[in-house]
Amino acid sequence: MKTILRSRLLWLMLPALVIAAVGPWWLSAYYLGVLTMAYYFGVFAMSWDLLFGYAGMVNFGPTFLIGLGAYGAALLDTYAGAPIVVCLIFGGLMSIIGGILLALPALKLRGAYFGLVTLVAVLLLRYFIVIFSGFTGGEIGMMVPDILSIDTATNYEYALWFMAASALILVIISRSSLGLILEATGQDPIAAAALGFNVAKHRLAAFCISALFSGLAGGMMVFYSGTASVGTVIDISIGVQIIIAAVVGGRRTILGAMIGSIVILLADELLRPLGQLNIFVVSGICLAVIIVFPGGLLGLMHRQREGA
Amino acid sequence: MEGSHVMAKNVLEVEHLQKRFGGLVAVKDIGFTLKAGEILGLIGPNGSGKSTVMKMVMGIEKPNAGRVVLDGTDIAGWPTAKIAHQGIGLVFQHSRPLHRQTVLENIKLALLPDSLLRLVADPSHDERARAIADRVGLGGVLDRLPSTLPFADLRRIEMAKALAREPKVVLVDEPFAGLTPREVADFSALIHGFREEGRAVLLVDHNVKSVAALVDRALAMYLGEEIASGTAEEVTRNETVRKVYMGGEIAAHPRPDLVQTSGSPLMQVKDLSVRYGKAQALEGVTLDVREGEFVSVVGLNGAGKSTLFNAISGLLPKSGEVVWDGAPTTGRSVAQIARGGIVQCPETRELFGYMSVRENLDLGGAHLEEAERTAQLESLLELFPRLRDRAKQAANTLSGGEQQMLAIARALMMKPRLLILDEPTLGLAPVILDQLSQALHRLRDTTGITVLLGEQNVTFALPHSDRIYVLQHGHIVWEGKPDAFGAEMGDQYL
Amino acid sequence: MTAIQILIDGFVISALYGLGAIGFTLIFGVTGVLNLAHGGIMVIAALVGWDAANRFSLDPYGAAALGVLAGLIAAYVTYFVVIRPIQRSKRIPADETEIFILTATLLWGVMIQEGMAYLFSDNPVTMRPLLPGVVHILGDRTPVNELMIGVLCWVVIGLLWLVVYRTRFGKPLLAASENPRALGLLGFEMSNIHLFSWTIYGILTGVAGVLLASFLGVSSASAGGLTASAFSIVVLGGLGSVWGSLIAAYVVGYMETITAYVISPQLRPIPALIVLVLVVYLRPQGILGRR
Amino acid sequence: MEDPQLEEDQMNPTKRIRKLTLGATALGGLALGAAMPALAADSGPIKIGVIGEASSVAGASIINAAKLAADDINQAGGIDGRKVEIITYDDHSSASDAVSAFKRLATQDKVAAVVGSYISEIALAIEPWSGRLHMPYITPGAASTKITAAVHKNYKMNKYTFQGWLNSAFLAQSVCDFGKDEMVGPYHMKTAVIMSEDAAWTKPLDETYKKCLPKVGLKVLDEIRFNPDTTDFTPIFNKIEGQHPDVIVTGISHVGVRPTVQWHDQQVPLPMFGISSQASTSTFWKDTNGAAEGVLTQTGAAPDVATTPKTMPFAKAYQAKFGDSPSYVGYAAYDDVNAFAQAIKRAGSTDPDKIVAEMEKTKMVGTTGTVQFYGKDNQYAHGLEYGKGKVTGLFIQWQSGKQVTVWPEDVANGKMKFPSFVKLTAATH
Repeated sequence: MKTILRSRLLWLMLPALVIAAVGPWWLSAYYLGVLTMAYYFGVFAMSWDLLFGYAGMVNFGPTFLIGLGAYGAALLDTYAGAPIVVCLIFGGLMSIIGGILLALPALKLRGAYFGLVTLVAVLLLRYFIVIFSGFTGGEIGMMVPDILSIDTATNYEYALWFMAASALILVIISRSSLGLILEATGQDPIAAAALGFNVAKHRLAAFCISALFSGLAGGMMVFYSGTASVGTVIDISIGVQIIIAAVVGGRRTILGAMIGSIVILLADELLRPLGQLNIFVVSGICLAVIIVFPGGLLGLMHRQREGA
Repeated sequence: MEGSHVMAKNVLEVEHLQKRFGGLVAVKDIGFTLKAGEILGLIGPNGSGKSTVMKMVMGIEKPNAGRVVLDGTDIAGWPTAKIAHQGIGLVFQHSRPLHRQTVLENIKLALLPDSLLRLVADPSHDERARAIADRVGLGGVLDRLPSTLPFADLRRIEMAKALAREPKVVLVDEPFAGLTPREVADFSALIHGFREEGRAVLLVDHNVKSVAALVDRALAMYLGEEIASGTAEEVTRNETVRKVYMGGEIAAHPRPDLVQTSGSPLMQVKDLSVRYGKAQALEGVTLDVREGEFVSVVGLNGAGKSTLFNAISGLLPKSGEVVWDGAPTTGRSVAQIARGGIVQCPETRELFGYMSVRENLDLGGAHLEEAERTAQLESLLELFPRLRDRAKQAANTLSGGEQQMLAIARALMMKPRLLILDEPTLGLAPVILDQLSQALHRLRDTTGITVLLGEQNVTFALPHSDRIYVLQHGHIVWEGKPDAFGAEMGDQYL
Repeated sequence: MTAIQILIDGFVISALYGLGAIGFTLIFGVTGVLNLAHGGIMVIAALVGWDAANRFSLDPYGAAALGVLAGLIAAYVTYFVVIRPIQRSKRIPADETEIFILTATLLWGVMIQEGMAYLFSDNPVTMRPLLPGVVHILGDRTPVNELMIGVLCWVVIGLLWLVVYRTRFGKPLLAASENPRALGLLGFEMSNIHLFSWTIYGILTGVAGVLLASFLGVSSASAGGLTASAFSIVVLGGLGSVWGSLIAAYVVGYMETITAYVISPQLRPIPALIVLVLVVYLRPQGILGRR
Repeated sequence: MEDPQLEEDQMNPTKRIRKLTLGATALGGLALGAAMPALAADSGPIKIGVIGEASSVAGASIINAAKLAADDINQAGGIDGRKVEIITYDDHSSASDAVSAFKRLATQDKVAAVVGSYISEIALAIEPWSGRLHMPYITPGAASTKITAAVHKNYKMNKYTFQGWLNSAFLAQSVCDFGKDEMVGPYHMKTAVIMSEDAAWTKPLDETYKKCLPKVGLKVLDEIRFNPDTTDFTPIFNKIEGQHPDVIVTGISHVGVRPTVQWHDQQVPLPMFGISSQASTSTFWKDTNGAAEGVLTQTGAAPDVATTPKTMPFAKAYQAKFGDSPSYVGYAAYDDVNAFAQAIKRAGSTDPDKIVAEMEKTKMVGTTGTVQFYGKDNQYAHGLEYGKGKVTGLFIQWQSGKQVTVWPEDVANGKMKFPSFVKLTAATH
């Protein structure tokens, strides 16, 4: 039953990836741009889902990890002029180090408390950036000298393949031995420990993986838009959007988080002609989805298949 | 196999184990040893501290003092995962398998090394997992999801997971809870198998009876202390154990004047069944209580008494029917049932610990008229004079006996037509039991109240009762007058 | 001079923080809900009160009353439209209700913020002072309105105390925060108790929103920040503990005020945030939390 | 044309869309906006994109004023007979929303030029995209000098960006000029404290303040920059009072209501003048419940002052259509749309490079003065020219619910008046 779902999803994903890969042939430059952002958000949401859906940790501050990666990359590029790849790796490392510093003491905290610490971490990072505005550009944000490409299609392909690779790796991890153990620790840490699994070690590993992908995606986004700013990679509202995307797409599925991000960002754009009210309407739809279909979009597909 | 018995030295030695939770001493100086190929039963009623001992051995709770020596290494206070590596496994009572993984994958999980780097499981795991599954009787359902399995199979998964780590010592929490007699036999055979493989087994259960056939030795606990140890038979015969479980001498004081065998009963329970997930907790229970009667439901811990009462109070979803005063209570809320006159004084007492005695009582009488409430309060303070002295004290600062009195008094403040008393004796010292007993007696004789009492302690229940039901494994197995109990049920009870 | 200013300013700010956080902690204690749309409800009360004052030329008190009413209605909508459907949903596993309520109230908060921005723009607005003018206290010039707000906060907190501890409606609330199961067995309908606590919550939060608008001003964009500050204070004080929240409000309020006056207004929130992190690490149950 | 599919697509674009929509259901709504056909370049209306902050009063007036400008142009016959069509998006005051709206305007709506945003951070985020997408862009309110510095430094890349409002340095200069005439002159004030929000546009503002205030006779005792999130200004006013200046010089735009109300409620005895953008909007009195009494701000134009013959008709029409009077950004946005329209007309095409070339030649009487842009060799390349006979702006003061123009004297229609708690005395030390 479940293996069918898996393979079906994969079969569905492959042609979707092909269709997406030839996007520049049939999509307007504008939609390529929107999807580029959506793909980066997809990576954010998948990283979040690995933590929440598998390790059972509610991270209210995904933008702490994203922001560290984004600013790490941006600062290195601006002040050391390092090549983009080096900056990205550095950003990913910053994100992991910051993630470890945050997570080590926080791992023993439960539920809302863990969530709160991650939330406060975002606030602190934000103030840190604002206070050192001479260095970081403050609220205004900083412009980076390098960008990935000015060509919309190239940027789009970068984002698409980065997301596809991240999705593949995260899905493999989530279904690997590690994912199995993470799920066990997330579901019942005591029972997992009684089976001999070091819960803290595995949770920390999950946190690092999540941090790595969040940080890389954050860095990529910086080099896509050419700017790193608090409003695009750190604000709590961005974190909220990520969480909502993951839950609406279907928690504990990794791919659901990706689908959720794409659907929500597209909906946001399609409804842009509503002007001011587009976010209101999109939020309302998401609220309805999670109340009526708590399994999310992917859960919905699952249900239909079960029904059939 | 006999040979290994002789040669075996102690695998596990537990000495002077102690655990405090705040001011409460949950475990006081407990010690025992386990040899390879030996089964020890650790028994005690709810709150006796047996589970705490098990958790300390597994490292889930950290002992305040004492040693847990496994093969010469003191592992007391180690983290759980490390203890598991050292060779102790725990079969949890409540199984929480991974819901999206198959049975086979769930077993494979337990075979995985505690390593971050192995993304792909060892291919040999598949074979081993299948072998283990066959052993515990899951061979036919390997590819099914846990949610599609019956309760017993879920427990088999737990068993398989513990086995997969090849533990030297296996701790099994309530091995037979929620199982049918056939399944009990299967599980007994499995546990026997552990012994034959040379593993040391610690069975943790409410009472000797359920594990008597299986254990080599048993250790009985009560209020955190050891009260008896020896063979199952010795423990069963032990005076203190009998006192704890039955309350000592069985004596009945039915009211001969109460002849209310005719007329419609105040409450009828018809074919009541309750399931916890997949576990059958209560099956086809039928009983009735007449106006003014004092009826007891006796049974050991885990027999289903609280489940029965909670179902009557509307706290649990059930099948079957409760007819109250001629009308079924189906569809009524917990509060409606309570206001309708069925008031439960639960086993856990459920006091408002940070509120004063008086506030607790006032909440009980909140639905009464002012004058009525004052009068009721006065009469209850007469009945339980200790509560008058403690009126301003916070409930959680009271002694156990006082808390029980407060719980009863609070329930009585509602002027119930039927008072359901669940295990009022739980964890109380003998002196307090007497006081409580007297209070109940006075209550019975002065108010003519209708009571449904649930008790493990038969001796406590018998003197008050007009009629007795015996509950075992979720079934009513006996019904009759208290004076017949000794003769017909006395020996089978423990 | 500065010391007195810090004393007065800190007192009023802390009282406002406290009032804003009490509702949040109360609703968590009694019904187990962390309402992340909390700030949004304060914003609704403030903006509706402000708008009503202009639209109907009301005096400050009438406008404040309308604002509180709007806060109450918003609280009811939050409960009936967002929270109750999730609590009663059979498709949401019981152990995941919490994350669903968190996500749903987050979304609801975003909707409130956007809806209010649409109706009233995101400009901050201030309610007319309840009492205009200034007084001089030991040489320090303080607006009467500020003192009045500090006093009003404590009057409301006092009223809450009276309702909870001195009336027969209040006791079940306290009891529910300790043991909702027992309350059902004693014949109290939990749905009534929930409704009652959401009523109190709506009034408290509405008053806090209106007073905040009168003192510092409120805009639709304040919603998220107000929620975060209430959440932080409540965790610092101990989830569910009303008195803990009040103490925490004063700790945070004075720490911020002292930082702003003595070090720099730029750094205002930092020390309090660091203390919050430390407390969560070292004493997760908060100042007065039980567990 | 070998590919029949391609041919069909070109002939029947809607059909192609439908087909794609059906074909790509797996990707959800992906296909919905796909491949909007490019409209033939030289027929139909000329589109101008507008990005505004609909939730803020200033940003909303960008959208309104741009629509009004298009109506006026169309009423006068459009651009060589072609109508001007305004396409608007709300950026929710977010740089990323603004950039994606900008991209949408450029690549999907195929506009000829974009007018957008009064926030410097947002204009700075859009600027590189205007270069990358070759899309002429003008900001009607963002004042940071970085915007024009980028044009000056990398003209080839950034030449598509224009600044349609005075930059911070000029704003500061006009504040200093005002201070000399109205504060140092009549009241013999000698000292000032600068109070600015921490944002992109206030950095050059404060720098110029610090240079030009001493020149006009106001010694700067301190410069206080505060976070735009600040809600409680008591400590800031307290600190300023502690330094005993004669006057506070402001640089605020994201905030406005809070400092004003708290200044009033706490009866801070110091007058404030400078830039207080929100005070230029007509709703400011209502937002502050009248606490604005006595507040001074520099602004572009006032509805009852005929800075140019165009000022009052525009303000009247705006008032009639939208119910309140335009903010300074509204005047600028109206002028900017007109400047683009004229440039397009002169260029005779919507080719971006031609538009830019014509924009550089702009000399147009607008609502705030004569609109001209500095050349590429000026450090403020493509910035709005400042000075007498060009654009200077004016000072207004709130008095009893009305904005009274108090400077420059040739257009002033009232005298400065302060609430009784403000002490207008020279320093005693």
